Amino acid sequence: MRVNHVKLLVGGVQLRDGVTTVTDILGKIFTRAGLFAVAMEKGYASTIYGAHQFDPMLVTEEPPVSYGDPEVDVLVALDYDSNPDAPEQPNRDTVLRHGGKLRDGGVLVYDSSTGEIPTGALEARGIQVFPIPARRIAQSELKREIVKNVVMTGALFRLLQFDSDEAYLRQLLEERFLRKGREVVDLNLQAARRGRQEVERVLEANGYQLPVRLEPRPGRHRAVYISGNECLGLGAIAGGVRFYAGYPITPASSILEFMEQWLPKYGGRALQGQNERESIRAALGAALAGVRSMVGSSGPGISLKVEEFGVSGATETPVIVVDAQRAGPSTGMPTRPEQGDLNLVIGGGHGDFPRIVLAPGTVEECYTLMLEACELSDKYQCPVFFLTDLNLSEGKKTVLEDVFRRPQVVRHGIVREEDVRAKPYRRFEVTPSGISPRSVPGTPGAIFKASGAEHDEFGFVSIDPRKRAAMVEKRMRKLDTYLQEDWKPPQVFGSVRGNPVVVGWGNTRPVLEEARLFLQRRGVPVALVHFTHVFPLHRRKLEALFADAGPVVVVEQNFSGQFADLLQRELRIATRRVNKYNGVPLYPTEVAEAVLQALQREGAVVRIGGDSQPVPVEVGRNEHEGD
Amino acid sequence: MRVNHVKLLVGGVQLRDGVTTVTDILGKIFTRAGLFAVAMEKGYASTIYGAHQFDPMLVTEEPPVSYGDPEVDVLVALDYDSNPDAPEQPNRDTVLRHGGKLRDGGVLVYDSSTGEIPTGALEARGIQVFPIPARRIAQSELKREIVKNVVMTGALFRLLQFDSDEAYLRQLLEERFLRKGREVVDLNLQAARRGRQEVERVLEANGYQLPVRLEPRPGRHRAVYISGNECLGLGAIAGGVRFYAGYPITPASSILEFMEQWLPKYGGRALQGQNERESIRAALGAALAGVRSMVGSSGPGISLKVEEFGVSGATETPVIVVDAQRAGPSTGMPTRPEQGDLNLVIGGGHGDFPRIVLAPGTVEECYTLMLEACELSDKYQCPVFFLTDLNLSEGKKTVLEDVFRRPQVVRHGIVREEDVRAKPYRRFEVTPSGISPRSVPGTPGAIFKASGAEHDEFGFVSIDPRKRAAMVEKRMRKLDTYLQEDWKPPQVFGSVRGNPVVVGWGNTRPVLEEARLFLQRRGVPVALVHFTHVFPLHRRKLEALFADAGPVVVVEQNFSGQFADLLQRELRIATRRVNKYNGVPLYPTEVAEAVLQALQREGAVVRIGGDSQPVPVEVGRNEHEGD
Amino acid sequence: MNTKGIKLWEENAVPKHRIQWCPGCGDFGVLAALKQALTELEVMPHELLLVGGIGCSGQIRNYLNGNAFHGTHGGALAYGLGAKMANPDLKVICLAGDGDTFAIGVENFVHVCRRDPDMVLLVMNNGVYGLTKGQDSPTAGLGQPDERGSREEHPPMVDALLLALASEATFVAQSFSGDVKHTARMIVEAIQHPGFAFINDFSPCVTYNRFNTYDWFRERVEHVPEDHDPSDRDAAWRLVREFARRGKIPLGVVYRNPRPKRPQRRLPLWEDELSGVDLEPVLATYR
Amino acid sequence: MNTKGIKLWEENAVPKHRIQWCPGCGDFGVLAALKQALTELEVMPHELLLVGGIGCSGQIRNYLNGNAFHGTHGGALAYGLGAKMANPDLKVICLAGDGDTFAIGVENFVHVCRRDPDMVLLVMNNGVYGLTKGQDSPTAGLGQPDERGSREEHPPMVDALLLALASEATFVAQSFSGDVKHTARMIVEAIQHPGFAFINDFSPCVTYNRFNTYDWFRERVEHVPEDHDPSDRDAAWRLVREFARRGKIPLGVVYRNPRPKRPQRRLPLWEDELSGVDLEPVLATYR
Ligand SMILES: Cc1ncc(C[n+]2csc(CCOP(=O)(O)OP(=O)(O)O)c2C)c(N)n1
Ligand SMILES: Cc1ncc(C[n+]2csc(CCOP(=O)(O)OP(=O)(O)O)c2C)c(N)n1
Ligand code: SF4
Ligand code: SF4
Ligand SMILES: [Mg+2]
Ligand SMILES: [Mg+2]
Repeated sequence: MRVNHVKLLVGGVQLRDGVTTVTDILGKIFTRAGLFAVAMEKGYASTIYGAHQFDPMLVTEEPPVSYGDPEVDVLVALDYDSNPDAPEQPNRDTVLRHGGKLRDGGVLVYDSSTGEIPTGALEARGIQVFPIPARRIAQSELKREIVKNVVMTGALFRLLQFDSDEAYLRQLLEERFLRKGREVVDLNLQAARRGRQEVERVLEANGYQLPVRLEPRPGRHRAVYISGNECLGLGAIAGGVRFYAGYPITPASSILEFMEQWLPKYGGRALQGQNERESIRAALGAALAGVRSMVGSSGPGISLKVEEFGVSGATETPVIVVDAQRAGPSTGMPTRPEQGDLNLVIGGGHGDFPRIVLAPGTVEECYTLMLEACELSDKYQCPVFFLTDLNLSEGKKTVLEDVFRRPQVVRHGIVREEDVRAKPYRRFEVTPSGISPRSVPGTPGAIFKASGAEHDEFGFVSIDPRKRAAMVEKRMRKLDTYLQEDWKPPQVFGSVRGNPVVVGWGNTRPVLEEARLFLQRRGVPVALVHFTHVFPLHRRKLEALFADAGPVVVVEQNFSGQFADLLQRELRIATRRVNKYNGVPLYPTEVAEAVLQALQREGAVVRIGGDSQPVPVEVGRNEHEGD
Repeated sequence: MRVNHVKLLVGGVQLRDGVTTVTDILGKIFTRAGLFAVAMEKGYASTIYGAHQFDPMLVTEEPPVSYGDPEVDVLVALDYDSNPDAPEQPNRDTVLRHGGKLRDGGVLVYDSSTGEIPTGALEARGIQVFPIPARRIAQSELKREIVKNVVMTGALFRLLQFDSDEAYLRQLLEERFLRKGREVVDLNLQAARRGRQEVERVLEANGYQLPVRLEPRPGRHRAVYISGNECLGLGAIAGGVRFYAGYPITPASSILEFMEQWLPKYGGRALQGQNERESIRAALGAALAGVRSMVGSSGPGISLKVEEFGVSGATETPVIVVDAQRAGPSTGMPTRPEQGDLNLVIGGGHGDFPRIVLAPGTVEECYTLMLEACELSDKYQCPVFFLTDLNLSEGKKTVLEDVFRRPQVVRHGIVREEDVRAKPYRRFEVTPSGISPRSVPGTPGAIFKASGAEHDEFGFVSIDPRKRAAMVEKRMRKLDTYLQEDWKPPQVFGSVRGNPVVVGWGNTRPVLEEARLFLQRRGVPVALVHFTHVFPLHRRKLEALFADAGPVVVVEQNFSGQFADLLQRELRIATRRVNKYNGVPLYPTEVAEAVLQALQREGAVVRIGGDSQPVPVEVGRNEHEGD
Repeated sequence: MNTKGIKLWEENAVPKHRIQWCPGCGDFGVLAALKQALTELEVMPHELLLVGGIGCSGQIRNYLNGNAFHGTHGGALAYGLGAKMANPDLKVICLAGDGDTFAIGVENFVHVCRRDPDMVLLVMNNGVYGLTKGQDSPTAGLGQPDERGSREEHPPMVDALLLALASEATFVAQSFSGDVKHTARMIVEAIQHPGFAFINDFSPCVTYNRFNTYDWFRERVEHVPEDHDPSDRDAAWRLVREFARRGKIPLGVVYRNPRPKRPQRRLPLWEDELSGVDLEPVLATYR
Repeated sequence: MNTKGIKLWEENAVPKHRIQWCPGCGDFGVLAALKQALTELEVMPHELLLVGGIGCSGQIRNYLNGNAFHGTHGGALAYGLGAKMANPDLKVICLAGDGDTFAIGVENFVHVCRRDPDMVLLVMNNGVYGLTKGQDSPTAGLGQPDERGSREEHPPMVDALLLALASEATFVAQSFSGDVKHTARMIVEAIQHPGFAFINDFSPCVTYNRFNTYDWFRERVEHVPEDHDPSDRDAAWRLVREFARRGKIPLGVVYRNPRPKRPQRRLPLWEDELSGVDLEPVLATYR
């Protein structure tokens, strides 16, 4: 029996079945129990109702490297109905879709209220099947359909041999429902108990031996169960952001919700823009008034803001731009992850202007790197992009609280009344660092004119060729200063010298780390070089790093290899590529295998899940989904 | 005395003095006279009134390589007043600004109505000075201030010993004014004659010997005097574009004006969008209805359209996007040239989608390459970008009419009712070329659903990973097909083998050609490799081309070397760079010198007009200009 | 009801059980009404171009037969405008949400009203951004007290009818998807209107707008009175304002005043129309 | 006139002879009126944030003292909104053209009217895109017959006042820059209005609009009658429509109806306000 290492998957019909209500409870409780829960492979549809939804979760004793491979130990199917007219329809198909991921000897628990599912094929693989009529119990016995998921949760806890005294569950239920009355808590506990009982019944009837177990490790540490977007929101608040604007869009809407809830409590304001441009313009306005400002969106909204990035660059008005990436182009697949916006954020905008691109590798870095983004935007007075992706943004995991250090905020180079008494204030003074003294409007003597049109040191419009050249150089010089003073080299795992090097950036780090470990175990000593400070790149330092490296394989979740292109452009090294762009997250084993393939030949491009034959499709058998 | 090789410069106060009214007359008349006129270095302000404007023009016997260096033989100053309170103010300063460009022994003619300008320093250089009280003559003698420029034109013709029988001028005046009455023509001719007389007077008084002369070469060929934007408009009409939309912006407004005037005469429609996005969306709608569509804008408007490029890519709705580049970022310098939007058009947009970028090298290619753009957009059903710049767009030159061949338009892969009877129509059929059968709505049986959301072959939304991968690959495969079937290699001048190679793209070709000739004359045998098919690049063919090349110097009119970056990314060759970004056009001699400098050391970046010291500026002495 | 006709509209569309609206969503009523209206008018699916907005509502384009397009959020009207200008024979119907049309898409709404292309816009107005999970749309707050407007973050709602009137729309109507028959009637009249026809259809979002429910609407809807003169723009403004004061919601044609139109032709698009055109008239002006 | 005050507004600005408007441009009158109004109200330049649109008009920001910002075409209102939300002590005045505000910028206009931030928008309405050389703006066609509307390419004009009224603006006024004193009066009242104040100022473009000249306006302007109740939105609509019918142009406050406001505070921005804040309340919810 394996202890404290379980991968679960909960599936059901979106909106109706409450998939994430269940996983959120699980994640919270496991975290309280001192375990580590990682639910980063969000499977949901952008339509609101009726599509299939699933949420895998890895639970471990020690912090796991990544969320692991797709195989699961326990599959929980919340779907309760089956429509004989439409066998493929989403509201009964968790088992059909995910049964194949169940490990031999794993556990399937499903809602059997409307009848049992044929599971012979699974049982033949030693899978233990637990049909639980959760909804029927909730409706007929307990008279509250809504508690069906608690029945399932109780069943699941029994299957994991967890919380047998109901202490964790009771605590959570009391926090949530006590204000509605003790009866509500009791009803829920009763539901959980019924779930346990049903499991007992099946266990007895089949003489199953459960394969996995979760043991609490209470009191080891303080931890929260939290998403990437929530962490970056916290980071922004700790980093001094007091104005946030966003127009709703998956998967950035949750940042807006977080900010609307919390910013006012820290004296700030959050604005739901009436469009993508009102958002960033208002943020620029607030930044102009001296307030640290941030906007968040995803691909379509970032594309729409491009013109304003130039305004930020040219008027030297800082703004942090979170791009919670999703699969493009265009509307694409709004609920699927991708790393497809790098070219957009490094190239979007006419003319040359300075910008910095950061991409956190983990939920924790959504906090820590955001602190850096806050300082960088303030110091360099230019757009700072912060690239997450759907899974990192919406995915949740157990995070140790010591991550949340509270920083000293530093306001960079803002002039005060005293500073401008001696000589006339020049907002765009040409300086060796490229950074000019900023002023907060309202400061007597420090009046400025800022313009997206080319200007002189005072901000007055000018097309004098010498002034123009000096201004362009001044602005672009900020990037040299940044590279010298603030750029962070990539993290290196293993030894680069003579070894194949896997390169990654942003949210794929955990998977790449795990893939590296797999390869190491298989006797292939690869190094992993992983970037969070994605643009600009420090050419000299990186040349040194890659000087004696073996073949370089850049693994990215996009079609064209946007970061590989950037590396080639900056370092002129040959890259091989592993790309995945089918909307499914990257997994360690497939990455390891793809890297092995890529190592076989120069210039290799290995497409995970790609290069498929034309896919026959029929109207009506189509897995339809919205925008 | 030099015959048929003269560089002129006409300057004055914008709007008031009619600088381009004069140069337009000159260009037209010289063209009629069988000479070649090139006025591509437009010097104007984006504010409407009061700033300094100038328009250089090279006139030659044979088609010149480029517009040449900034030095001029004849300077024509139309400013008529001088304000002693404001010596630096724009309305008297043509001579101050451009006197330095006059070659020793050259000619200055200026309006002396309000007094004579101190010109001793010029005269010391052998410059012949002709003060002509043009405005006073117009006002007091001829009683029509407006003819002052005709006085100057007459004077200039006399100085060039051109049109002494007034045949060309009379012809033009009759075309323009005869419908207003014979008196108007006569008044104008009278004005021209007065200008001649004034020149005679000065000639006699000073015993000057005129240094240059223009001799007509009538009847050699048929030619027009035309701008790049007009040529590309013609190309679009000849290439089958029947819908054009644009929102006014310098330097793309003139395309809209051209299209509004001419498209309806060819059965088409031109729409002034109420914003940048209405324009491109309407164009996409028209394209969807089967009509070849085009939009035009400049940097700010291109930035604003980015989201729609993805729509074009994802829904496979073709559109030609003209980007008449101007100096950015942001509002930048709206009336100054730059090649700063390459990154934007190759990288703008979230996610990966196919696109093609073309950039004409000459006014002639604005026509010929546009024909190609029309076919490519139709064949590949994706955005095709067409990058000109301010000078190429607004600059005018003599173009031989045999350029304007009338092509056979080919509609690519549009299904008809007959085609879809056999099997159900799949708008997004997965094909080896990546190109799918398009349908025009209204075709019975060929109903389609097109969506920017990921979809199956029928266009129904789908997030099935296999379908997704197949669709991404299908779309991107179009670029492979393009590279194989339609990409054009760069033009090569000279021999690449073992020689230094100058690389350029788009509108700089003439200047680079001339710079190459200079270098050759100085014994430096460089090759020029010039691109019009800028993105994507055919890696294999280019690797072969550059395989035995000497050092590569990429010359661009932008700060960062955007095309050099692209070359590095695709070919991993080391580039040296020559960049100019101060808003002044590139000139052959400075390019030749910068290339020599760049050849001195690996990794060189030579900045023309750049790397200047902080420029001291004072409020009020500022060369102010608008947006 | 013409069921054979209705069947035609179910071909070549995502079948019913694939529709991913929440059970009870107001958009179902619009779908039914749309099919009825198209059947009644004997439109053929291949003549139709349905332009969907981005949102739950915009998905309707795939739930019935006919050519369909779906681009960016807020863009439906402008795509439709271009398609209609290119080919006046197409029947263009834009189908979008209130967020799509009045938030991000207001840049098109105001101007397309003025341009008056002969096409229809039906807005499925539910007071929320449905597809992004229920945030306030610009029409949020219908029937609620106005202290919402006391901060920049929560402005008072856009009244779609007033905005259309101010924007020079020539046909402005309102319907409620709980009344499919009336909605179908409005769609028929909108399609018949020679110019831009705007229908503001209240289509309840049963998931995220628990305030403006079917019952809530049923208690408040009232047909535009018989004696209302829909060709009088000022009367239309008064009517909307007066209903609002009474806490009522007018259903029917509030304003209809077609502008004279010049006939328009499909733009040339076939090879024989485009090849080898004579550039001489243009070149002549540059000689 | 307070010339010492006026002098203050000429410091730290591009001097007069550097102004690059055409001689006689209507924007000169606005500049004079603005200086007068600011002088009268004793505003200090460092308290001021002038947000310029893109156009001839937007250049006014550099022609008088005070902080100024100038970003994208159509964006002035939204930058102003953010700045004002960040610091309620700033006096924010947006100065933009009719093209900037009603063409590309209508996406902000409609919504910022509703949001009602305590700032001023003065539009220098000249019926053309001046800076791009005279194309029709959305307000083109004032006083001209309406057959223009017979094709999509040439829609009838936007009536700025009606659009503002439909968009829930709380202060809507009109002025004519040929009457500097009255324009200054409107600016004073706009600044004093606690909320969003919109002034539609007719500022003739002497170069590109030869129809709506100073004389043309002088013949048509008429002050809003004394008995007009500016707090009545319907009366405001009627007034605008009725003037239009008579071919007249109302000058004065057409609508004024402030909404109750909660007091607002400058957002924290200094190190001591921001450093080491306690995250415990947030973290607690995730345990
Ligand atoms: C540029 C851009 N920003 C944001 C989004 C996200 N988005 C999708 S639908 C939607 C709102 C839909 O609301 P509405 O138009 O009212 O339609 P409903 O879902 O209510 O029918 C938003 C904001 C997007 N697709 N594109
Ligand atoms: C995105 C974008 N598109 C187009 C332009 C070009 N442009 C500059 S000013 C202007 C119109 C100005 O008209 P208006 O706002 O009426 O100002 P006016 O010059 O008449 O005062 C336009 C279209 C631009 N700057 N940015
Ligand atoms: S969320 Fe609302 S609008 Fe969307 S499908 Fe559900 S009920 Fe309809
Ligand atoms: S073009 Fe018109 S708006 Fe612009 S400065 Fe001249 S008169 Fe004024
Ligand atoms: Mg809605
Ligand atoms: Mg204007």
